[in-house]
Amino acid sequence: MSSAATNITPLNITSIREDFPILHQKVHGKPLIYFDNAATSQKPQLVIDRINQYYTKENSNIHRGTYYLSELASNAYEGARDAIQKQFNAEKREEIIFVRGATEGINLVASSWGRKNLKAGDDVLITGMEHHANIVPWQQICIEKGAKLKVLPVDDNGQIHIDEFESMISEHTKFISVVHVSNGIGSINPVKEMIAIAHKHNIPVLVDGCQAVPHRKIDVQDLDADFYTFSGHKVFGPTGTGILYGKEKFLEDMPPYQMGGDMIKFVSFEHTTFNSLPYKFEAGTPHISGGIGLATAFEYVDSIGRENIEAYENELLHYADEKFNEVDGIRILGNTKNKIPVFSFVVEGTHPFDIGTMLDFEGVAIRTGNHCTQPLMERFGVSASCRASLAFYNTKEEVDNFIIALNKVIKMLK
Amino acid sequence: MSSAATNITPLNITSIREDFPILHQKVHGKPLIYFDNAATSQKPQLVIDRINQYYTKENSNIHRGTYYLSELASNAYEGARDAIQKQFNAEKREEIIFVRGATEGINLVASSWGRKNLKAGDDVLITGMEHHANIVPWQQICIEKGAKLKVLPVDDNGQIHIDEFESMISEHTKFISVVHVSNGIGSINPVKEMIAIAHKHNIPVLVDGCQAVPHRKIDVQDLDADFYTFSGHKVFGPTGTGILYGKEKFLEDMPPYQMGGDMIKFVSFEHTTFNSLPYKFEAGTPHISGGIGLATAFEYVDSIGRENIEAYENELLHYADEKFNEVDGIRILGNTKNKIPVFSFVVEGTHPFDIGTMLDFEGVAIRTGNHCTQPLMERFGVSASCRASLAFYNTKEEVDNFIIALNKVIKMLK
Amino acid sequence: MKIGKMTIQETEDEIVEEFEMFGDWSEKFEHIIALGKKLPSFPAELQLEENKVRGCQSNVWLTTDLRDGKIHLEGDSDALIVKGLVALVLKVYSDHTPDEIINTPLTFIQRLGLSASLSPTRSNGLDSMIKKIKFYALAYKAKMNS
Amino acid sequence: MKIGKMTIQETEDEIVEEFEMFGDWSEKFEHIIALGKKLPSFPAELQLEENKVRGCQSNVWLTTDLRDGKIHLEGDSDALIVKGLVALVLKVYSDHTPDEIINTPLTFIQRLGLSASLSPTRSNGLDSMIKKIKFYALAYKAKMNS
Ligand SMILES: Cc1ncc(COP(=O)(O)O)c(C=O)c1O
Ligand SMILES: Cc1ncc(COP(=O)(O)O)c(C=O)c1O
Repeated sequence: MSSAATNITPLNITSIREDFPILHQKVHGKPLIYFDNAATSQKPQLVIDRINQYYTKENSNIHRGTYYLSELASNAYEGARDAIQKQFNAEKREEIIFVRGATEGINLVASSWGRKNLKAGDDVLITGMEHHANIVPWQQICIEKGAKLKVLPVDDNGQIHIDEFESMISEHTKFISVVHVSNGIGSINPVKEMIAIAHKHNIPVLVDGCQAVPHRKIDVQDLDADFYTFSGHKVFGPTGTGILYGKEKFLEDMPPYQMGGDMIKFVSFEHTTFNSLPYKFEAGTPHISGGIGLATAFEYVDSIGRENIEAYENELLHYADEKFNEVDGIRILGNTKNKIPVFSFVVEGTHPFDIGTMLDFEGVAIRTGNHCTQPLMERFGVSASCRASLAFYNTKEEVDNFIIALNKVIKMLK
Repeated sequence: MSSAATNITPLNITSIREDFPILHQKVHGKPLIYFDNAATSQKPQLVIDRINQYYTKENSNIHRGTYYLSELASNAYEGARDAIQKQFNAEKREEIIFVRGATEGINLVASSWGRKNLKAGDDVLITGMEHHANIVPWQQICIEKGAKLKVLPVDDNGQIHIDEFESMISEHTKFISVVHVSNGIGSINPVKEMIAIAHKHNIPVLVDGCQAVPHRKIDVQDLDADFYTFSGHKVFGPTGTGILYGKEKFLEDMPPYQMGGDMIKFVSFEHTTFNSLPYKFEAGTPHISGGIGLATAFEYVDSIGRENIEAYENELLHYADEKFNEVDGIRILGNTKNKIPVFSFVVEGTHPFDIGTMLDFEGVAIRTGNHCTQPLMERFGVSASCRASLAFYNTKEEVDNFIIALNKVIKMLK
Repeated sequence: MKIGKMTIQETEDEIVEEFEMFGDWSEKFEHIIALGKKLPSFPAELQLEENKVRGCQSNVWLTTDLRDGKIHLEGDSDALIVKGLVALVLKVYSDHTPDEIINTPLTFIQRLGLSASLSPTRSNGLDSMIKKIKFYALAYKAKMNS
Repeated sequence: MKIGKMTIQETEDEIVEEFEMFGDWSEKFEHIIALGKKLPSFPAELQLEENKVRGCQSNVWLTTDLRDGKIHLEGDSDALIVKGLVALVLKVYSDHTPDEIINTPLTFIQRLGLSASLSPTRSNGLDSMIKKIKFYALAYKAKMNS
């Protein structure tokens, strides 16, 4: 996940912003400053057009159709799978499972792998900065199986430590599930090193890549992740989409998750033979337009260039970091160099809800609350924070205007 | 589900067809005849526009946002829930759960209700005309729990018999799951009577309404269904959408299905408190544009008028029925008066795949195969059939042209 | 200002009128914040779980008691804007009979012109607080009638 | 027609040329159907589960054996169009060495101009049949080399 210093083309942000129709609106009379990208990203016209084209020219149920439209739709949907396989450098197309989002991806693994493999006395290891979606499925399957959920601590800077990680692994550890990049504070975790250590002990690892995929090119074979999941809506794709990557050997060994059409080879009332991968895990009519639109989102990102995006976002990160730190009474949660442009903060003597509510009237969209990471917030001694999360279509000018608005709001609250 | 003889306005099909952009294309040089509506329906421009508007003007993550866009999106999504509650006359909005489709709806109930309530020696009762999605989830949970799957027979006309149904109920029967309208042969089942009988024995009933909802207005309170589910893509809505209706008392009593954001009230690593209905069953970021688009689809259907659609479809049914029966060597599976315009047929001496493949070159889209109802096909002694399924945007002229094409193809194959 | 106890409806109208004087959103919020600051905070011994109305974004505390057939309300919040709105809710609803509270829905928040930002989906605890007041009103009414 | 055994590539080219003579889709299908009708059906005793290549839409049967270092193929299908295509696959691949089969991908189906209607996603068993032939070719090759 390091940027190649060479071949970086500076982004033409003005032209990029033209690709996102939603950005050009006024909110309460002020130009919209959309800083809630970690919650969901905006969609480029290319993706919107692709969805439109699907419904206008190609819509039909996929697989097993004997007619032209079904052929179009099937090829587009399965072509999207191929494109995503390539995007993530998965070894096989069978390893790419379409899901509703990361939440479903994790639930699928916790339920299907967990119910088959976990037993009393086992441990599942997660970190202290997980999203609820990577806590509760494991917690519940552990309760069901009598296993234990172990939590790798987060330090005051918002980092985990690899030596501490290694020391927490024991012969009881059966599965490890970690977030690649924290949605709460933006820290990038050393998942490649963690996976290498886990594999020394033969423990499979799932990586929750929700906040990594919008900011970095991911190579699942390079990471050697056993499972990798993310949500499409956070990476400029349609709502209701996501991917679970899983190594074939694990997916082959897991029982199906949901049952229904497409994941079945042969049914009688007594017995069912399940279909092969990836269909075994894709029961029912899928979100066809969504899968196709998700591949288009990656096409769009590639057209801008992953390295270019990373370079620009780093510039934005450092610029914003400086500006944020100048705000009177601000405390930024997490303080690591290796992060994405996500700023979680509290301001002395104010409540995040008040700040968020009033910033709205300045056209600013940020998130306030616990960001579905209650334990992480508690770790930092707060019950809620303000979170500004930036994407490559955001600008330094927006950062400046945000800071002006924030200072105005703080002044009113004091 | 009877048509009100009064107040029927004849449909202006030419103008209705204008609402569906996909219908105006040529396939292999011939005007498209889309007769695969039971697999998936086409989308009116209104729905496509609504999705477009969402992504262009409103997109943001819902619930808990403190800003304008999130407010727009939340109101649109929750407003869609309200509209769907009204559409189905559910008592409470909490009883409307957004799912990916009927397959997920049934899996949710089989997994969440079934895992909690079924035990060795219990029976689950289904019919012989179920879609795989309403067989396999029950079959698998029965295997897990040591319960038995019982199957109500289908007669030669493709009907089930209410007396036989009643006689199959015993003190072992714990759950009944039945299809409202068969996707394989179009028969409409007497679910209201069945539910009344089941309730005499205190047995909850799930109705798979996939093929009913596109053709009839459904009143869940009138049916007294305990669960009712359908897929949005079959009722002119977006892909990846569906609804599970459940009576509050059942939903309250069931454990959550997937775990993650939005379905949680409070999380620590030791313990989680779940959110109230409907959110308890909606983990993770939902398919926001889909839910909104689905409500728009119902708006569109209402604008044409349910009674008008039903009257026109019945006319189409009788017209087509006559024409189909004139085809030499044809055998139509199922022969009940009370049906939707779905024709499942085989032609003596030909294979359905051959017919489907060649009809494509005449611009005709039909489905061939087992329609995810292998046991039903077996019941009729075939492994596959051709299925032509019509919607209110289809015309008598299309039926005529279909029959010409079919006769041409049959002649070539003989 | 009118002398004597106003009806719920009258208090609401008065508040809305007051807010109409303000120019932009920041003046309105400044007023709400000022109201929040003026409202005495709950003493620590009353900040109990049982008095808490948990919101997703902020918390509200509420106590009720019956004085001479009227419901007396006290409230607080950890968020200042919410606290200001709590002050207004108390001004409108406190010291009215259960029947008055049951029969008069609150409309002033919607009418302030800040509605979107203070709607129930923000889950700041305010909506739940109002539901809770109604619930207590019903309970007190039942008790008085029994 | 050329005298003597043609290469896989040559047979494919010949088939494609032949089909180019036909005007519209129905003439092409008429030819495929005729080929299907001409192909002898599998005797009942060979219609075994082990010889079956199950498709979702139609089934294909396939047997292979090695004759003088060449793979001899027999095939059948319950769908007539598929059967006609099976006949063409046999014509192209049968009685070639494992190496020839392994090294020459089939292209003629795509080139017939009916591609969309006969693509792998139709799951008529044809695609699986071709995969199976390649698989046998690899197995025979391994056996011959051992
Ligand atoms: C009767 C019936 N039940 C269930 C399903 C499954 O629906 P989906 O694939 O949209 O989940 C279908 C769709 O084919 C159906 O027709
Ligand atoms: C790190 C992380 N994991 C999981 C999720 C859950 O994603 P979704 O709600 O799209 O399923 C999120 C989204 O907030 C996230 O940021």
